[in-house]
Amino acid sequence: MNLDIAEQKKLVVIAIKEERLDAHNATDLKSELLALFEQGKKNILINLQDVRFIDSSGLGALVSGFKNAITNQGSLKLAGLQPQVKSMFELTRLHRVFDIYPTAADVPELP
Amino acid sequence: MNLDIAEQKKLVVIAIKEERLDAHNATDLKSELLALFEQGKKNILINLQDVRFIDSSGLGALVSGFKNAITNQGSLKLAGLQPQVKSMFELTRLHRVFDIYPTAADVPELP
Amino acid sequence: MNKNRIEIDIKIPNQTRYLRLIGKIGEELAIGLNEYSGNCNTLAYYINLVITESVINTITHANACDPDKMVHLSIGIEHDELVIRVFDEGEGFDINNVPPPDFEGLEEGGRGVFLIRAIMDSVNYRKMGTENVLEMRKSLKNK
Amino acid sequence: MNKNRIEIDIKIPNQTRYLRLIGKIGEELAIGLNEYSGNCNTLAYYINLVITESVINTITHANACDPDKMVHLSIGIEHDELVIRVFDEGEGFDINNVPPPDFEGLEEGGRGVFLIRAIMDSVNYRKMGTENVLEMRKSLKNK
Ligand SMILES: Nc1ncnc2c1ncn2[C@@H]1O[C@H](COP(=O)(O)OP(=O)(O)O)[C@@H](O)[C@H]1O
Ligand SMILES: Nc1ncnc2c1ncn2[C@@H]1O[C@H](COP(=O)(O)OP(=O)(O)O)[C@@H](O)[C@H]1O
Repeated sequence: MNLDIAEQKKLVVIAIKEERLDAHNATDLKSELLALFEQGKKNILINLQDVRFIDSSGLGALVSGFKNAITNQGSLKLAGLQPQVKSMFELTRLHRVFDIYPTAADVPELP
Repeated sequence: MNLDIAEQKKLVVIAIKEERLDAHNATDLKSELLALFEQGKKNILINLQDVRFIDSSGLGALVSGFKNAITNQGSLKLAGLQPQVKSMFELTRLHRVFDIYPTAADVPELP
Repeated sequence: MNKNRIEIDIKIPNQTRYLRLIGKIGEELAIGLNEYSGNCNTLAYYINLVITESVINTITHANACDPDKMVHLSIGIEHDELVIRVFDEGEGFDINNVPPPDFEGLEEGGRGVFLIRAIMDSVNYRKMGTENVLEMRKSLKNK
Repeated sequence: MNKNRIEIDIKIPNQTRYLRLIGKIGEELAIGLNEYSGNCNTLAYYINLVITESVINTITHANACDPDKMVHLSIGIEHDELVIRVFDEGEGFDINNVPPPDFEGLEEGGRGVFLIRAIMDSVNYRKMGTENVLEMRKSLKNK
Protein backbone atom coordinates (compact mmCIF):
# COMPACT_ATOMS: atom_id res chain seq x y z
CA MET A 1 0.00 0.00 0.00
CA ASN A 2 1.12 3.58 -0.54
CA LEU A 3 2.26 5.28 2.65
CA ASP A 4 4.38 8.38 3.25
CA ILE A 5 6.28 7.90 6.47
CA ALA A 6 8.08 10.88 8.02
CA GLU A 7 9.65 11.36 11.42
CA GLN A 8 9.04 14.62 13.25
CA LYS A 9 11.12 14.59 16.45
CA LYS A 10 9.50 11.91 18.61
CA LEU A 11 6.49 11.44 16.33
CA VAL A 12 6.22 9.14 13.31
CA VAL A 13 3.71 10.60 10.85
CA ILE A 14 2.13 8.14 8.42
CA ALA A 15 0.17 9.65 5.56
CA ILE A 16 -2.03 7.04 3.90
CA LYS A 17 -1.84 7.66 0.17
CA GLU A 18 -4.82 5.50 -0.77
CA GLU A 19 -8.39 6.39 -1.65
CA ARG A 20 -9.62 3.39 0.30
CA LEU A 21 -8.51 1.93 3.62
CA ASP A 22 -10.38 -1.35 3.46
CA ALA A 23 -10.15 -5.13 3.77
CA HIS A 24 -7.85 -5.12 0.74
CA ASN A 25 -5.04 -3.13 2.37
CA ALA A 26 -5.82 -3.05 6.12
CA THR A 27 -3.46 -5.97 6.83
CA ASP A 28 -0.64 -4.05 5.13
CA LEU A 29 -1.22 -1.11 7.45
CA LYS A 30 -1.30 -3.40 10.48
CA SER A 31 2.07 -4.92 9.53
CA GLU A 32 3.63 -1.51 8.85
CA LEU A 33 2.53 -0.37 12.30
CA LEU A 34 3.84 -3.54 13.94
CA ALA A 35 7.20 -3.05 12.23
CA LEU A 36 7.43 0.48 13.62
CA PHE A 37 6.65 -0.65 17.17
CA GLU A 38 9.28 -3.37 16.83
CA GLN A 39 11.80 -0.67 15.90
CA GLY A 40 10.92 1.12 19.14
CA LYS A 41 8.92 3.89 17.46
CA LYS A 42 5.85 4.17 19.60
CA ASN A 43 4.28 7.58 19.02
CA ILE A 44 2.36 7.52 15.78
CA LEU A 45 0.17 10.00 13.94
CA ILE A 46 -1.87 8.67 11.05
CA ASN A 47 -2.91 11.27 8.50
CA LEU A 48 -6.07 10.11 6.71
CA GLN A 49 -6.56 13.19 4.54
CA ASP A 50 -6.33 11.27 1.25
CA VAL A 51 -8.62 8.48 2.43
CA ARG A 52 -12.10 8.90 1.03
CA PHE A 53 -13.44 5.53 2.18
CA ILE A 54 -12.88 3.37 5.26
CA ASP A 55 -14.56 0.08 6.15
CA SER A 56 -14.65 -1.98 9.35
CA SER A 57 -11.36 -3.70 8.44
CA GLY A 58 -9.70 -0.30 8.04
CA LEU A 59 -11.07 0.72 11.42
CA GLY A 60 -9.84 -2.61 12.79
CA ALA A 61 -6.28 -1.95 11.61
CA LEU A 62 -6.31 1.41 13.41
CA VAL A 63 -7.68 -0.20 16.59
CA SER A 64 -4.94 -2.82 16.36
CA GLY A 65 -2.30 -0.10 16.06
CA PHE A 66 -3.86 1.82 18.94
CA LYS A 67 -3.72 -1.22 21.22
CA ASN A 68 -0.10 -1.86 20.31
CA ALA A 69 0.79 1.77 20.98
CA ILE A 70 -0.81 1.61 24.44
CA THR A 71 0.94 -1.69 25.24
CA ASN A 72 4.23 0.01 24.35
CA GLN A 73 3.45 3.11 26.47
CA GLY A 74 3.11 5.08 23.26
CA SER A 75 0.23 6.72 21.40
CA LEU A 76 -1.63 6.54 18.10
CA LYS A 77 -3.40 9.72 17.00
CA LEU A 78 -5.45 10.47 13.90
CA ALA A 79 -5.74 13.58 11.72
CA GLY A 80 -7.33 14.70 8.46
CA LEU A 81 -10.55 12.69 8.56
CA GLN A 82 -12.91 13.52 5.70
CA PRO A 83 -16.54 13.97 6.88
CA GLN A 84 -17.78 10.59 5.65
CA VAL A 85 -14.75 8.81 7.11
CA LYS A 86 -15.40 10.61 10.39
CA SER A 87 -18.99 9.40 10.38
CA MET A 88 -17.70 5.80 10.39
CA PHE A 89 -15.85 6.51 13.65
CA GLU A 90 -19.02 8.01 15.08
CA LEU A 91 -21.26 5.11 14.03
CA THR A 92 -18.89 2.66 15.73
CA ARG A 93 -18.22 5.00 18.72
CA LEU A 94 -14.48 4.83 17.93
CA HIS A 95 -14.30 8.63 17.99
CA ARG A 96 -14.32 8.24 21.79
CA VAL A 97 -11.26 6.01 21.64
CA PHE A 98 -8.91 7.94 19.34
CA ASP A 99 -7.48 11.43 19.71
CA ILE A 100 -8.65 12.97 16.45
CA TYR A 101 -7.25 16.26 15.11
CA PRO A 102 -8.56 18.30 12.17
CA THR A 103 -5.16 18.35 10.43
CA ALA A 104 -1.68 17.01 11.16
CA ALA A 105 -0.60 20.58 11.98
CA ASP A 106 -3.07 20.67 14.89
CA VAL A 107 -1.36 17.84 16.76
CA PRO A 108 0.57 19.25 19.76
CA GLU A 109 4.29 18.55 19.93
CA LEU A 110 5.30 15.70 22.18
CA PRO A 111 7.02 16.79 25.42
CA MET B 1 -28.90 20.99 -18.75
CA ASN B 2 -26.61 23.34 -16.84
CA LEU B 3 -25.17 26.11 -18.99
CA ASP B 4 -23.58 29.44 -18.08
CA ILE B 5 -24.37 31.90 -20.86
CA ALA B 6 -22.53 35.23 -20.92
CA GLU B 7 -22.29 37.91 -23.61
CA GLN B 8 -18.90 39.44 -24.31
CA LYS B 9 -19.41 42.23 -26.83
CA LYS B 10 -20.37 40.42 -30.05
CA LEU B 11 -19.64 36.94 -28.72
CA VAL B 12 -21.98 34.69 -26.76
CA VAL B 13 -19.94 32.43 -24.48
CA ILE B 14 -21.63 29.21 -23.38
CA ALA B 15 -19.90 27.28 -20.63
CA ILE B 16 -21.25 23.74 -20.38
CA LYS B 17 -21.55 22.92 -16.71
CA GLU B 18 -21.98 19.18 -17.13
CA GLU B 19 -19.55 16.31 -16.71
CA ARG B 20 -21.02 14.61 -19.77
CA LEU B 21 -22.19 15.99 -23.11
CA ASP B 22 -23.97 12.92 -24.41
CA ALA B 23 -27.16 11.55 -25.91
CA HIS B 24 -28.95 12.46 -22.68
CA ASN B 25 -28.44 16.21 -22.97
CA ALA B 26 -27.25 16.85 -26.55
CA THR B 27 -30.76 17.77 -27.72
CA ASP B 28 -30.97 20.40 -24.97
CA LEU B 29 -27.77 21.99 -26.24
CA LYS B 30 -29.05 21.93 -29.80
CA SER B 31 -32.24 23.74 -28.79
CA GLU B 32 -30.35 26.32 -26.73
CA LEU B 33 -28.16 27.08 -29.74
CA LEU B 34 -31.17 27.30 -32.06
CA ALA B 35 -32.85 29.74 -29.66
CA LEU B 36 -29.75 31.96 -29.72
CA PHE B 37 -29.62 32.00 -33.52
CA GLU B 38 -33.32 32.88 -33.61
CA GLN B 39 -32.55 35.85 -31.34
CA GLY B 40 -29.98 36.99 -33.90
CA LYS B 41 -26.96 35.99 -31.82
CA LYS B 42 -24.70 34.29 -34.31
CA ASN B 43 -21.17 34.28 -32.92
CA ILE B 44 -20.85 31.57 -30.34
CA LEU B 45 -18.00 30.24 -28.24
CA ILE B 46 -18.60 26.99 -26.41
CA ASN B 47 -16.39 26.41 -23.39
CA LEU B 48 -16.04 22.69 -22.72
CA GLN B 49 -13.65 22.91 -19.80
CA ASP B 50 -16.00 21.14 -17.36
CA VAL B 51 -16.90 18.41 -19.83
CA ARG B 52 -15.00 15.23 -19.08
CA PHE B 53 -16.90 13.01 -21.52
CA ILE B 54 -18.40 13.55 -24.97
CA ASP B 55 -20.09 10.99 -27.22
CA SER B 56 -21.14 11.07 -30.88
CA SER B 57 -24.46 12.74 -29.99
CA GLY B 58 -22.59 15.50 -28.16
CA LEU B 59 -20.35 15.94 -31.20
CA GLY B 60 -23.51 15.95 -33.35
CA ALA B 61 -25.04 18.80 -31.34
CA LEU B 62 -21.88 20.86 -31.87
CA VAL B 63 -21.90 20.08 -35.62
CA SER B 64 -25.56 21.13 -35.75
CA GLY B 65 -24.72 24.42 -34.05
CA PHE B 66 -21.75 24.94 -36.36
CA LYS B 67 -23.91 24.48 -39.46
CA ASN B 68 -26.51 26.89 -38.14
CA ALA B 69 -23.83 29.47 -37.36
CA ILE B 70 -22.45 29.23 -40.91
CA THR B 71 -25.94 29.51 -42.43
CA ASN B 72 -26.43 32.69 -40.39
CA GLN B 73 -23.03 34.11 -41.45
CA GLY B 74 -21.84 33.62 -37.91
CA SER B 75 -19.32 31.34 -36.19
CA LEU B 76 -19.14 28.61 -33.59
CA LYS B 77 -15.79 28.17 -31.84
CA LEU B 78 -14.69 25.77 -29.12
CA ALA B 79 -12.38 26.16 -26.13
CA GLY B 80 -11.22 24.25 -23.06
CA LEU B 81 -11.21 20.71 -24.44
CA GLN B 82 -9.84 18.16 -22.00
CA PRO B 83 -7.36 15.74 -23.64
CA GLN B 84 -9.76 12.80 -23.87
CA VAL B 85 -12.53 15.02 -25.22
CA LYS B 86 -10.08 16.38 -27.77
CA SER B 87 -9.22 12.85 -28.86
CA MET B 88 -12.88 12.33 -29.83
CA PHE B 89 -12.62 15.28 -32.24
CA GLU B 90 -9.46 13.79 -33.68
CA LEU B 91 -10.90 10.28 -34.11
CA THR B 92 -13.85 11.74 -36.03
CA ARG B 93 -11.68 14.34 -37.88
CA LEU B 94 -13.91 17.10 -36.49
CA HIS B 95 -10.82 18.95 -35.22
CA ARG B 96 -10.41 20.04 -38.86
CA VAL B 97 -13.89 21.57 -38.87
CA PHE B 98 -13.94 23.59 -35.66
CA ASP B 99 -11.71 26.45 -34.55
CA ILE B 100 -10.45 25.07 -31.25
CA TYR B 101 -8.70 27.25 -28.63
CA PRO B 102 -6.87 26.07 -25.51
CA THR B 103 -8.94 28.33 -23.23
CA ALA B 104 -11.72 30.87 -23.66
CA ALA B 105 -9.17 33.63 -23.01
CA ASP B 106 -7.26 32.60 -26.14
CA VAL B 107 -10.13 33.39 -28.47
CA PRO B 108 -9.39 36.63 -30.39
CA GLU B 109 -11.88 39.48 -30.06
CA LEU B 110 -14.33 39.83 -32.90
CA PRO B 111 -13.67 42.81 -35.22
CA MET C 1 -44.01 -0.37 -14.12
CA ASN C 2 -40.45 -0.83 -15.22
CA LYS C 3 -39.91 2.83 -14.88
CA ASN C 4 -37.24 2.76 -12.23
CA ARG C 5 -36.24 -0.87 -12.25
CA ILE C 6 -32.50 -1.46 -12.36
CA GLU C 7 -30.76 -4.83 -12.02
CA ILE C 8 -27.02 -5.22 -11.78
CA ASP C 9 -25.83 -8.79 -11.35
CA ILE C 10 -22.12 -9.22 -10.65
CA LYS C 11 -19.70 -12.13 -10.43
CA ILE C 12 -16.11 -11.50 -9.35
CA PRO C 13 -13.26 -13.69 -8.17
CA ASN C 14 -13.16 -14.23 -4.39
CA GLN C 15 -10.44 -11.60 -3.96
CA THR C 16 -10.27 -8.37 -2.00
CA ARG C 17 -8.86 -6.43 -4.97
CA TYR C 18 -12.36 -6.35 -6.46
CA LEU C 19 -13.97 -4.70 -3.43
CA ARG C 20 -13.28 -1.25 -4.89
CA LEU C 21 -15.06 -2.07 -8.15
CA ILE C 22 -18.24 -3.45 -6.62
CA GLY C 23 -18.35 -0.70 -4.00
CA LYS C 24 -18.00 1.89 -6.78
CA ILE C 25 -20.79 0.33 -8.82
CA GLY C 26 -23.12 0.68 -5.83
CA GLU C 27 -21.88 4.21 -5.29
CA GLU C 28 -22.53 5.23 -8.91
CA LEU C 29 -26.00 3.69 -8.80
CA ALA C 30 -26.82 5.72 -5.68
CA ILE C 31 -25.36 8.98 -7.06
CA GLY C 32 -27.79 8.92 -9.98
CA LEU C 33 -30.94 8.39 -7.92
CA ASN C 34 -32.95 11.53 -8.59
CA GLU C 35 -35.85 9.94 -6.75
CA TYR C 36 -34.00 9.64 -3.42
CA SER C 37 -35.35 12.01 -0.82
CA GLY C 38 -32.08 12.28 1.14
CA ASN C 39 -28.50 13.20 0.30
CA CYS C 40 -27.32 11.04 -2.61
CA ASN C 41 -23.63 11.40 -1.75
CA THR C 42 -24.13 10.13 1.78
CA LEU C 43 -26.25 7.28 0.46
CA ALA C 44 -23.53 6.51 -2.11
CA TYR C 45 -20.91 6.17 0.62
CA TYR C 46 -23.14 3.96 2.72
CA ILE C 47 -24.00 1.66 -0.19
CA ASN C 48 -20.32 1.35 -1.03
CA LEU C 49 -19.72 0.40 2.63
CA VAL C 50 -22.56 -2.11 2.87
CA ILE C 51 -21.41 -3.86 -0.31
CA THR C 52 -17.81 -3.91 0.90
CA GLU C 53 -18.77 -5.29 4.34
CA SER C 54 -21.09 -7.98 3.03
CA VAL C 55 -18.74 -9.15 0.30
CA ILE C 56 -15.69 -9.29 2.56
CA ASN C 57 -17.73 -11.56 4.85
CA THR C 58 -18.47 -13.83 1.89
CA ILE C 59 -14.81 -13.78 0.83
CA THR C 60 -13.46 -14.63 4.28
CA HIS C 61 -16.20 -16.55 6.09
CA ALA C 62 -18.26 -18.34 3.41
CA ASN C 63 -15.46 -18.82 0.85
CA ALA C 64 -12.58 -19.21 3.33
CA CYS C 65 -10.41 -16.82 1.26
CA ASP C 66 -10.11 -19.34 -1.62
CA PRO C 67 -9.08 -17.10 -4.56
CA ASP C 68 -10.45 -19.57 -7.13
CA LYS C 69 -14.01 -19.28 -5.85
CA MET C 70 -16.35 -16.63 -7.17
CA VAL C 71 -18.56 -14.12 -5.39
CA HIS C 72 -22.04 -13.43 -6.72
CA LEU C 73 -24.03 -10.36 -5.78
CA SER C 74 -26.76 -8.15 -7.18
CA ILE C 75 -27.51 -4.48 -6.72
CA GLY C 76 -30.77 -3.04 -7.92
CA ILE C 77 -33.75 -0.77 -7.62
CA GLU C 78 -37.11 -2.46 -7.03
CA HIS C 79 -40.25 -0.45 -6.23
CA ASP C 80 -38.53 2.53 -4.60
CA GLU C 81 -36.11 0.35 -2.70
CA LEU C 82 -32.44 -0.15 -3.21
CA VAL C 83 -31.83 -3.87 -2.81
CA ILE C 84 -28.46 -5.59 -2.44
CA ARG C 85 -28.21 -9.39 -2.38
CA VAL C 86 -25.02 -11.31 -1.71
CA PHE C 87 -25.12 -15.04 -2.40
CA ASP C 88 -22.84 -17.67 -0.91
CA GLU C 89 -22.55 -21.44 -0.78
CA GLY C 90 -20.84 -21.61 2.59
CA GLU C 91 -22.12 -23.11 5.83
CA GLY C 92 -24.25 -20.10 6.60
CA PHE C 93 -24.77 -18.44 9.98
CA ASP C 94 -27.53 -17.03 12.09
CA ILE C 95 -27.39 -13.30 11.53
CA ASN C 96 -29.76 -12.69 14.43
CA ASN C 97 -27.23 -14.19 16.80
CA VAL C 98 -24.40 -11.84 15.84
CA PRO C 99 -23.77 -9.80 19.00
CA PRO C 100 -23.42 -6.02 18.76
CA PRO C 101 -19.85 -4.71 18.99
CA ASP C 102 -18.46 -4.18 22.49
CA PHE C 103 -18.31 -0.39 22.46
CA GLU C 104 -16.15 -0.27 25.59
CA GLY C 105 -13.68 -2.96 24.51
CA LEU C 106 -11.18 -2.68 21.69
CA GLU C 107 -11.94 -5.55 19.36
CA GLU C 108 -10.36 -5.46 15.93
CA GLY C 109 -13.30 -7.08 14.15
CA GLY C 110 -17.00 -7.63 14.64
CA ARG C 111 -18.31 -4.33 13.28
CA GLY C 112 -19.41 -5.42 9.77
CA VAL C 113 -22.89 -6.76 10.43
CA PHE C 114 -23.48 -3.92 12.93
CA LEU C 115 -22.70 -1.31 10.24
CA ILE C 116 -24.87 -3.07 7.65
CA ARG C 117 -27.81 -3.09 10.08
CA ALA C 118 -27.22 0.53 11.08
CA ILE C 119 -27.39 1.67 7.46
CA MET C 120 -30.03 -0.51 5.84
CA ASP C 121 -33.76 -0.61 6.62
CA SER C 122 -34.03 -4.38 6.48
CA VAL C 123 -31.38 -7.09 6.59
CA ASN C 124 -31.90 -10.83 6.47
CA TYR C 125 -29.86 -13.90 5.73
CA ARG C 126 -31.51 -17.14 4.66
CA LYS C 127 -31.07 -20.41 2.83
CA MET C 128 -32.39 -20.46 -0.74
CA GLY C 129 -31.96 -23.83 -2.41
CA THR C 130 -28.27 -24.72 -2.35
CA GLU C 131 -27.13 -21.22 -1.52
CA ASN C 132 -27.51 -18.61 1.17
CA VAL C 133 -28.55 -15.07 0.45
CA LEU C 134 -27.95 -11.95 2.49
CA GLU C 135 -30.66 -9.50 1.42
CA MET C 136 -30.37 -5.85 2.37
CA ARG C 137 -32.96 -3.20 1.55
CA LYS C 138 -33.10 0.55 1.85
CA SER C 139 -36.16 2.61 1.05
CA LEU C 140 -35.56 5.63 -1.17
CA LYS C 141 -38.59 7.49 0.21
CA ASN C 142 -39.52 9.48 3.32
CA LYS C 143 -36.28 8.86 5.15
CA MET D 1 -9.12 -20.46 -14.46
CA ASN D 2 -11.50 -18.06 -12.78
CA LYS D 3 -8.66 -15.88 -11.76
CA ASN D 4 -9.58 -12.80 -13.73
CA ARG D 5 -13.13 -13.57 -14.74
CA ILE D 6 -15.60 -10.78 -14.13
CA GLU D 7 -19.23 -10.72 -15.24
CA ILE D 8 -21.47 -7.70 -14.85
CA ASP D 9 -24.97 -8.14 -16.20
CA ILE D 10 -27.13 -5.02 -16.29
CA LYS D 11 -30.77 -4.22 -16.99
CA ILE D 12 -31.90 -0.60 -17.09
CA PRO D 13 -34.99 1.18 -18.39
CA ASN D 14 -34.78 2.30 -22.02
CA GLN D 15 -33.91 5.87 -21.02
CA THR D 16 -30.92 8.08 -21.71
CA ARG D 17 -30.63 9.12 -18.04
CA TYR D 18 -29.00 5.75 -17.31
CA LEU D 19 -26.21 6.16 -19.87
CA ARG D 20 -24.00 7.78 -17.26
CA LEU D 21 -24.38 4.85 -14.85
CA ILE D 22 -23.58 2.10 -17.34
CA GLY D 23 -20.72 4.10 -18.85
CA LYS D 24 -19.29 4.61 -15.36
CA ILE D 25 -19.52 0.92 -14.54
CA GLY D 26 -17.45 0.13 -17.62
CA GLU D 27 -15.05 2.89 -16.71
CA GLU D 28 -14.56 1.60 -13.15
CA LEU D 29 -14.00 -1.92 -14.44
CA ALA D 30 -11.29 -0.67 -16.78
CA ILE D 31 -9.61 1.53 -14.15
CA GLY D 32 -8.97 -1.50 -11.93
CA LEU D 33 -7.36 -3.67 -14.62
CA ASN D 34 -3.81 -4.19 -13.34
CA GLU D 35 -3.27 -6.67 -16.15
CA TYR D 36 -3.85 -4.15 -18.95
CA SER D 37 -0.66 -3.35 -20.81
CA GLY D 38 -1.77 0.15 -21.90
CA ASN D 39 -3.05 3.26 -20.12
CA CYS D 40 -6.02 2.29 -17.94
CA ASN D 41 -7.47 5.81 -17.90
CA THR D 42 -7.58 6.01 -21.68
CA LEU D 43 -9.11 2.54 -21.83
CA ALA D 44 -11.66 3.61 -19.19
CA TYR D 45 -12.77 6.56 -21.32
CA TYR D 46 -13.04 4.42 -24.42
CA ILE D 47 -15.07 1.71 -22.68
CA ASN D 48 -17.41 4.36 -21.30
CA LEU D 49 -17.80 5.66 -24.86
CA VAL D 50 -18.38 2.27 -26.49
CA ILE D 51 -21.04 1.39 -23.90
CA THR D 52 -22.73 4.76 -24.35
CA GLU D 53 -22.72 4.51 -28.17
CA SER D 54 -24.00 0.96 -28.31
CA VAL D 55 -26.72 1.47 -25.73
CA ILE D 56 -27.99 4.71 -27.27
CA ASN D 57 -28.37 2.77 -30.51
CA THR D 58 -30.45 0.16 -28.71
CA ILE D 59 -32.52 2.87 -27.00
CA THR D 60 -33.29 4.76 -30.20
CA HIS D 61 -33.07 2.24 -33.05
CA ALA D 62 -34.01 -1.16 -31.58
CA ASN D 63 -36.35 0.09 -28.85
CA ALA D 64 -37.70 3.15 -30.70
CA CYS D 65 -37.26 5.32 -27.58
CA ASP D 66 -40.05 3.49 -25.71
CA PRO D 67 -39.29 4.37 -22.05
CA ASP D 68 -41.14 1.28 -20.77
CA LYS D 69 -38.82 -1.12 -22.52
CA MET D 70 -35.64 -2.34 -20.88
CA VAL D 71 -32.04 -2.46 -22.10
CA HIS D 72 -29.92 -5.50 -21.34
CA LEU D 73 -26.15 -5.49 -21.53
CA SER D 74 -23.17 -7.24 -20.03
CA ILE D 75 -19.63 -6.10 -19.37
CA GLY D 76 -16.97 -8.56 -18.42
CA ILE D 77 -13.47 -9.94 -18.52
CA GLU D 78 -13.01 -13.30 -20.25
CA HIS D 79 -9.55 -14.76 -20.91
CA ASP D 80 -7.65 -11.44 -21.08
CA GLU D 81 -10.35 -9.77 -23.13
CA LEU D 82 -12.79 -7.11 -22.12
CA VAL D 83 -16.13 -8.11 -23.61
CA ILE D 84 -19.23 -5.95 -23.89
CA ARG D 85 -22.52 -7.39 -25.14
CA VAL D 86 -25.65 -5.38 -25.80
CA PHE D 87 -28.84 -7.33 -26.43
CA ASP D 88 -31.92 -6.10 -28.26
CA GLU D 89 -35.19 -7.48 -29.56
CA GLY D 90 -35.56 -5.02 -32.43
CA GLU D 91 -35.54 -5.69 -36.15
CA GLY D 92 -31.77 -5.88 -36.27
CA PHE D 93 -29.46 -4.42 -38.92
CA ASP D 94 -26.43 -5.39 -40.92
CA ILE D 95 -23.51 -3.80 -39.13
CA ASN D 96 -21.20 -4.54 -42.06
CA ASN D 97 -23.32 -2.31 -44.27
CA VAL D 98 -23.04 0.77 -42.06
CA PRO D 99 -21.07 3.26 -44.16
CA PRO D 100 -18.13 5.14 -42.59
CA PRO D 101 -18.86 8.76 -41.69
CA ASP D 102 -18.49 11.32 -44.48
CA PHE D 103 -15.40 13.13 -43.15
CA GLU D 104 -15.82 16.03 -45.55
CA GLY D 105 -19.55 16.53 -45.00
CA LEU D 106 -21.16 17.78 -41.83
CA GLU D 107 -23.59 15.10 -40.79
CA GLU D 108 -25.01 15.31 -37.29
CA GLY D 109 -25.17 11.55 -36.78
CA GLY D 110 -23.62 8.39 -38.10
CA ARG D 111 -20.45 8.30 -35.99
CA GLY D 112 -21.47 5.73 -33.35
CA VAL D 113 -20.62 2.46 -35.08
CA PHE D 114 -17.49 4.06 -36.53
CA LEU D 115 -16.24 4.97 -33.03
CA ILE D 116 -17.07 1.52 -31.65
CA ARG D 117 -15.08 -0.12 -34.46
CA ALA D 118 -12.18 2.31 -34.06
CA ILE D 119 -11.85 1.47 -30.37
CA MET D 120 -12.59 -2.24 -30.12
CA ASP D 121 -10.59 -5.12 -31.61
CA SER D 122 -13.61 -7.07 -32.78
CA VAL D 123 -17.22 -6.03 -33.26
CA ASN D 124 -20.08 -8.16 -34.51
CA TYR D 125 -23.87 -8.07 -34.45
CA ARG D 126 -25.89 -11.22 -34.87
CA LYS D 127 -29.20 -12.89 -34.19
CA MET D 128 -29.25 -15.22 -31.17
CA GLY D 129 -32.61 -16.91 -30.68
CA THR D 130 -35.25 -14.21 -30.32
CA GLU D 131 -32.75 -11.46 -29.68
CA ASN D 132 -29.87 -9.72 -31.38
CA VAL D 133 -26.52 -9.26 -29.74
CA LEU D 134 -23.85 -6.69 -30.44
CA GLU D 135 -20.60 -8.22 -29.18
CA MET D 136 -17.53 -6.05 -28.76
CA ARG D 137 -14.13 -7.31 -27.61
CA LYS D 138 -10.88 -5.67 -26.68
CA SER D 139 -7.72 -7.55 -25.85
CA LEU D 140 -5.96 -6.47 -22.66
CA LYS D 141 -2.56 -7.68 -23.91
CA ASN D 142 0.16 -6.53 -26.31
CA LYS D 143 -1.70 -3.50 -27.55
N1 LIG E 1 -21.48 -14.95 4.73
C1 LIG E 1 -21.18 -15.44 5.95
N2 LIG E 1 -21.04 -16.77 6.13
C2 LIG E 1 -20.74 -17.28 7.34
N3 LIG E 1 -20.59 -16.54 8.45
C3 LIG E 1 -20.71 -15.21 8.35
C4 LIG E 1 -21.00 -14.58 7.09
N4 LIG E 1 -21.09 -13.25 7.31
C5 LIG E 1 -20.84 -13.06 8.61
N5 LIG E 1 -20.62 -14.23 9.25
C6 LIG E 1 -20.36 -14.43 10.71
O1 LIG E 1 -20.81 -13.28 11.42
C7 LIG E 1 -19.75 -12.77 12.23
C8 LIG E 1 -19.85 -11.25 12.35
O2 LIG E 1 -19.50 -10.62 11.13
P1 LIG E 1 -18.97 -9.12 11.14
O3 LIG E 1 -19.85 -8.31 12.02
O4 LIG E 1 -18.85 -8.68 9.73
O5 LIG E 1 -17.56 -9.17 11.83
P2 LIG E 1 -16.21 -9.91 11.40
O6 LIG E 1 -16.39 -10.39 10.01
O7 LIG E 1 -15.20 -8.82 11.54
O8 LIG E 1 -16.05 -11.01 12.41
C9 LIG E 1 -18.48 -13.26 11.57
O9 LIG E 1 -17.42 -13.37 12.48
C10 LIG E 1 -18.90 -14.62 11.04
O10 LIG E 1 -18.82 -15.59 12.04
N1 LIG F 1 -29.24 -1.89 -32.28
C1 LIG F 1 -29.58 -1.46 -33.52
N2 LIG F 1 -30.72 -1.88 -34.11
C2 LIG F 1 -31.07 -1.45 -35.35
N3 LIG F 1 -30.31 -0.61 -36.08
C3 LIG F 1 -29.16 -0.15 -35.55
C4 LIG F 1 -28.73 -0.54 -34.26
N4 LIG F 1 -27.55 0.06 -34.00
C5 LIG F 1 -27.26 0.78 -35.10
N5 LIG F 1 -28.22 0.67 -36.04
C6 LIG F 1 -28.24 1.28 -37.40
O1 LIG F 1 -26.92 1.65 -37.73
C7 LIG F 1 -26.88 3.02 -38.11
C8 LIG F 1 -25.56 3.67 -37.74
O2 LIG F 1 -25.44 3.81 -36.34
P1 LIG F 1 -24.47 4.92 -35.74
O3 LIG F 1 -23.19 4.84 -36.45
O4 LIG F 1 -24.45 4.74 -34.26
O5 LIG F 1 -25.13 6.30 -36.13
P2 LIG F 1 -26.52 6.96 -35.71
O6 LIG F 1 -27.12 6.14 -34.63
O7 LIG F 1 -26.13 8.33 -35.28
O8 LIG F 1 -27.34 6.94 -36.97
C9 LIG F 1 -28.08 3.64 -37.43
O9 LIG F 1 -28.56 4.78 -38.09
C10 LIG F 1 -29.09 2.51 -37.47
O10 LIG F 1 -29.76 2.49 -38.71
